[in-house]
Amino acid sequence: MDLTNEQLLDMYVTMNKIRTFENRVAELFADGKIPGFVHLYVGEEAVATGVCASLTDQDYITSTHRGHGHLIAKGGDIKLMMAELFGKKTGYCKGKGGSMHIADLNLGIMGANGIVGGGPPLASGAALACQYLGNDGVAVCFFGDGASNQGTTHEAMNLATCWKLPVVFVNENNMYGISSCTLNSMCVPNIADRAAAYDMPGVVVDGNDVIAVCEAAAEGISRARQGKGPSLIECKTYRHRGHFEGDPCAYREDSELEEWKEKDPIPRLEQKLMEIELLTDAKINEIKSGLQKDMADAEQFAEESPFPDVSELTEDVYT
Amino acid sequence: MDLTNEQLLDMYVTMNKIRTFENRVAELFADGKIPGFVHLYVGEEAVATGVCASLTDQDYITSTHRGHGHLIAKGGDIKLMMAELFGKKTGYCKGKGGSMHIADLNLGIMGANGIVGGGPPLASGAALACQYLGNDGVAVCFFGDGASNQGTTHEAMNLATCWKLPVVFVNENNMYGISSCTLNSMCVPNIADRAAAYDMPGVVVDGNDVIAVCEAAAEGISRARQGKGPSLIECKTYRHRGHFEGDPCAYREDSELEEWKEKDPIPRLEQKLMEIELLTDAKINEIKSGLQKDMADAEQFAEESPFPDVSELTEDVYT
Amino acid sequence: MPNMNFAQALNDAHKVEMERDANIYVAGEDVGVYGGIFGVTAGLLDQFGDKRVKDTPITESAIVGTAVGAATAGLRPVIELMFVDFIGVALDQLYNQAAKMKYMFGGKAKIPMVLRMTCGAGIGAAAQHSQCLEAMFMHLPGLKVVMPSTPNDAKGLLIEAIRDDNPVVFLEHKMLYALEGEVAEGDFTIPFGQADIKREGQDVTIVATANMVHTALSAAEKLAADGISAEVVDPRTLYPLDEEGIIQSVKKTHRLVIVHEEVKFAGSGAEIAAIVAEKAFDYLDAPILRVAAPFCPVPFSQPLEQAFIPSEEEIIDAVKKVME
Amino acid sequence: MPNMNFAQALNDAHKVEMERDANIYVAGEDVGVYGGIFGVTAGLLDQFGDKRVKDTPITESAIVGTAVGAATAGLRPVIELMFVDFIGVALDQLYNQAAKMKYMFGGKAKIPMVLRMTCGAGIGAAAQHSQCLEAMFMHLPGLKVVMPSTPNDAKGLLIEAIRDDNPVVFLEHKMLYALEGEVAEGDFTIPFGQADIKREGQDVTIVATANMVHTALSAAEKLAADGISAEVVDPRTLYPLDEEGIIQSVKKTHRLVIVHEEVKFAGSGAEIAAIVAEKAFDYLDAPILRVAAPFCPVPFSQPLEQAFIPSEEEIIDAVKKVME
Ligand SMILES: Cc1ncc(C[n+]2csc(CCOP(=O)(O)OP(=O)(O)O)c2C)c(N)n1
Ligand SMILES: Cc1ncc(C[n+]2csc(CCOP(=O)(O)OP(=O)(O)O)c2C)c(N)n1
Ligand SMILES: [Mg+2]
Ligand SMILES: [Mg+2]
Repeated sequence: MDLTNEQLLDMYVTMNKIRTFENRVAELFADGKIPGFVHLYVGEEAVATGVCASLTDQDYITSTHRGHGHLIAKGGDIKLMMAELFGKKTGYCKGKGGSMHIADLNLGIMGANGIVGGGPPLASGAALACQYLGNDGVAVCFFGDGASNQGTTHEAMNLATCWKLPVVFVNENNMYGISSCTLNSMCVPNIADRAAAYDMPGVVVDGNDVIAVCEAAAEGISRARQGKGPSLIECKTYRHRGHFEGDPCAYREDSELEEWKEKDPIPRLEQKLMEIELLTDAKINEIKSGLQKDMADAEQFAEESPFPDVSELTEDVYT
Repeated sequence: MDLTNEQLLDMYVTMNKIRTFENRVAELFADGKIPGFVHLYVGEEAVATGVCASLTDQDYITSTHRGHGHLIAKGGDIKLMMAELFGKKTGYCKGKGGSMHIADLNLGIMGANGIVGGGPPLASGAALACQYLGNDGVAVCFFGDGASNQGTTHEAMNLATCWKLPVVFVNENNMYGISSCTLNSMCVPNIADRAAAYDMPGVVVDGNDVIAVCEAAAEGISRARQGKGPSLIECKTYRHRGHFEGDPCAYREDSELEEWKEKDPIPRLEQKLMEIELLTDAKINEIKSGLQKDMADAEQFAEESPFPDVSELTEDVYT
Repeated sequence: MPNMNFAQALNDAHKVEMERDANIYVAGEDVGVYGGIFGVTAGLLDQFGDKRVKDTPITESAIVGTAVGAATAGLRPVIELMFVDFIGVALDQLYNQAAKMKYMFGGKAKIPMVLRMTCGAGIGAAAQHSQCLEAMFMHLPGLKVVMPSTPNDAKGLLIEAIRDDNPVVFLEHKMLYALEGEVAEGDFTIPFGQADIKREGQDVTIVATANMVHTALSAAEKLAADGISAEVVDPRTLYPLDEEGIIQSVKKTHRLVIVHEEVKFAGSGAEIAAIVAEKAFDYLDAPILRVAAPFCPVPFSQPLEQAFIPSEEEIIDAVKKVME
Repeated sequence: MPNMNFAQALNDAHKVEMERDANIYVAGEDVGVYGGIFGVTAGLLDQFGDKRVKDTPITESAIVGTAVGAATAGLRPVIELMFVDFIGVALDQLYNQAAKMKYMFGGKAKIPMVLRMTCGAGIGAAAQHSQCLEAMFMHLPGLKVVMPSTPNDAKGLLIEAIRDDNPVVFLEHKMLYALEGEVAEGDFTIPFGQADIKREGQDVTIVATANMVHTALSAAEKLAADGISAEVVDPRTLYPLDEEGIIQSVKKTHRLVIVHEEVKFAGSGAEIAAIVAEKAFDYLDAPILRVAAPFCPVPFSQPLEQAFIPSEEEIIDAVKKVME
């Protein structure tokens, strides 16, 4: 797969955008500006970025509790996201959803999801709609290593193969489901090995190498678009932060985290792009300060927006 | 595996006992003596018989909606079964359960089950109790091809491998879940192929060859007893009758049924035992007329037993 | 108006709607070749083909969840889940996803889907195939809950359900499938939230649902012979519930007996009683009584099952008690 | 009596019981190394080892179903399912298996298991992590349903639950975990089905559960200042429900306000209202009012979430209304 310079730069920007957003959210959470449960994507940016690079607004994704990265990579507006995290009326969900329920159906984002394993059946459903309507769309289901043990995931994959649905299941194997290490929660070394149970292709990629992710995803997505059915891509990655903000992480070794920080997807792409002179120090600074500015704007927008009015409490339950 | 003459004869008798019971139940259902849903095991007798040959009363089984064969093979009393099917007070469940809910915990029979996929988690639980109590027991989970697509089955298998539980998952692949053919409900040729998704052994056996079933099951059971964890055995078989009594079977070809009747497990064993002169025509007659007599006794017992009293309606909900 | 049974009326509703709107698909276990375990989807596969009439593997979470996803992405699924008892393996996709998505997304989703399920005792199907669980669905904001009692209501309410842009739980009592009645031809709807007075009366209001409407009607006949005039009100939809209709009837009769086949404790009748005890308290001349199933699973044995199901006699007794 | 918070009291109950009975095991997601998301199982892994304290994969049907099987085969599982909202992926194993097995088997099974779940709004956890669903469990014969409001009740009721030979659903409101109070030392139990009068009063009965007990108590304080004497009754267990205790209180005060955080429609309060409207109708001097959450999912945004949760003012208003 030959990625253009523009594509490579786009991915670099997207990964940084996610990182910048997440780091700022961590601070805002610590400052008490953002309530509830917040699950950050720091360290896993290459997955959403590499996958969404091959998707259009016609395509669907289902996300998870750890959804900010997916949303940003699929084109989500960080202003509306930040306002939602603050619980403001101007947020993506008018403040009703919060971090775990942000959606943008115009962009095909079928929502973050607070239920582990909630997304796979929804993704198969979106794929069914694409197939039924014959509109060339595909659906991508992001799900965690923990979610792969849920019955719903099994059911959705089986149904997707039976109906040859245009869906790609993208597993984000960050080795943990809260404190539960994959070594204790499953006996197979690779989640991709489970694809064989449905007779769909299953591949393992380095989830911290955005180019590798992008190539594997492009193949799965084009396969789906051509009507050849679903596939499973397992991206091996790691989360740098706790499961949610506030997690003391007593269940894992610092050294493990350090090892994975060495494999941080952002410096890796950065180095590669500097080698081929797509990036320079100046360009990097420009990108990063641009993102900082966007982030500050988003934060200001969120900060200055009003909370929803109590009269809105029971609106939006039914059409 | 060397089966003794006694074991071979026992299996022959058990299969005939199941067949006789089921055929009589079909008649009684047609006569309106037995109400509700009745799912018969005719044609599949070799599976329950071959598996249960290696189990003791300390071992557990979980059964399905198609449970009569499992119950008889595990030592269930046909008098109490028949009385239950009639809804009589003397039945296994005092008439409260009926065909889909017969249990005998003294024999380790954890119940037929009206929920497809309801059994696998229960079997893992029974196996956990055996492991925890260190009592050398194992659990066997019978489940259908249809049930293998349920999320609960996936979850139970995964948990069983994680905890190395002494459980054997015995799939009865009779090619249909009501009208739904495995060709449409899954894309893998063998359900046993799914064992790899949990890193447990998975084998396919001819489910109409009781000796083959017995050998495969003995291996899985002994593996479980030795603390080596779960395994999956897929038994390819076929049901001669409809999904439930009253099913017109419009979804399958008569010729398919005829082909499978050629592979009927009972004549197959009968012939083998006649060849090695374990069975003679006289012996066969003796066995069959004995079973007919037992069946008549069971029926008479059921017929003559009283219905439960209405005062018992709300008893047995809580201890 | 042609005569047809409840199952045929439902079948007809499917056809009317599927002919009208190409984005409606039907899915579920055995809905295609088999035509549905109770025959409701018979003939649909032949008429509409397997793109629109989809047999599924046994995998209820995926069936429901796929419908939710498909509905969100532009289709209008009509799902048969067979027995309502099976909702336990698929509830999350219904109540945490379908019911809440619109709200969680700040109003931006539309999830037009119907989940049809059969409920109720009476055929010896025992504890896992005979439940009534309408109270559970009523309590879940985001869902609408429909429970018809006649062939005509079944058809008009199902068409309304299919056209509704919200997830609708459609409960069909299995003892009603063979019930015959006149059914309006072609395209017609019955609006949600309008109770139907199945029998007018002056002395006591009997609110009854599904199969119990008929038991209540025959009890009312017998009561009439004793000089008691009972009004039988069928809510038809439990959410939205026609509070006003029920309250109006109670304001007229001053007495209320509620009948349902669900277990009494925390059942749908509790909500109706609570509403009346709040909003029509001053009009009540007697305690509110509920006639409903006792607190146990549904037994298999026929004499027990018959004792489990609320009877005409129990209704008559309750009415006589509130008339004292 | 030592002072401890609600979470510590629950932790203590686990320890007391696990020391007493070697057949008790604890399982759930993150109950081991993590000590439970809300800290309830902290230290158990160290004390009892991984045979008895089992971290599980994310696989709720298997967690619950395994417990049912293990309980039937002689163990006494105490399961933490984290958020009650997750019951949708595991309900079948609870309601069709655990709750019904004894009955379906003609009384021959014993399923001693406890299913602990956290419920309730207040921490911005939004629609899928903040529900109260007690009415759903109350309606399912075979289950017992416990909902404590104080650290001492939590401990005594959890020990009772663990010793009970039936499946028990144990609901812990997440806003209570940090609540401090005196807790009896060592081994003690609180019997199920005994409501506790948390405050005596003469003019009106307020039945409240879980966190709402405390809101009701502070409302009662304010009402006292206005000369209204409110009795606050905490049922503590919703099944078995202390009907007699509630009725006695209503017979004394002649007025009833029911408070719960669940959605009002078809919530637990409906059953309490219906019971009183039947059995204490003649003692009632005013309509029965319910103060409960409105009919919507739990919103994320803090002002909305606070508006969702029933407040002291709403209780005061309701009481004043029934006092008119
Ligand atoms: C059905 C359900 N069970 C449990 C939880 C609690 N929970 C939230 S996130 C999480 C871990 C998920 O692990 P994984 O799928 O690997 O995703 P990750 O957090 O690693 O991105 C758990 C157990 C939940 N939200 N839903
Ligand atoms: C959860 C659930 N879904 C659907 C059903 C209805 N049902 C009963 S048996 C059956 C087919 C089961 O197929 P399989 O597992 O292959 O077993 P078989 O009947 O072939 O023995 C179905 C769909 C059910 N009882 N439970
Ligand atoms: Mg993970
Ligand atoms: Mg089958």
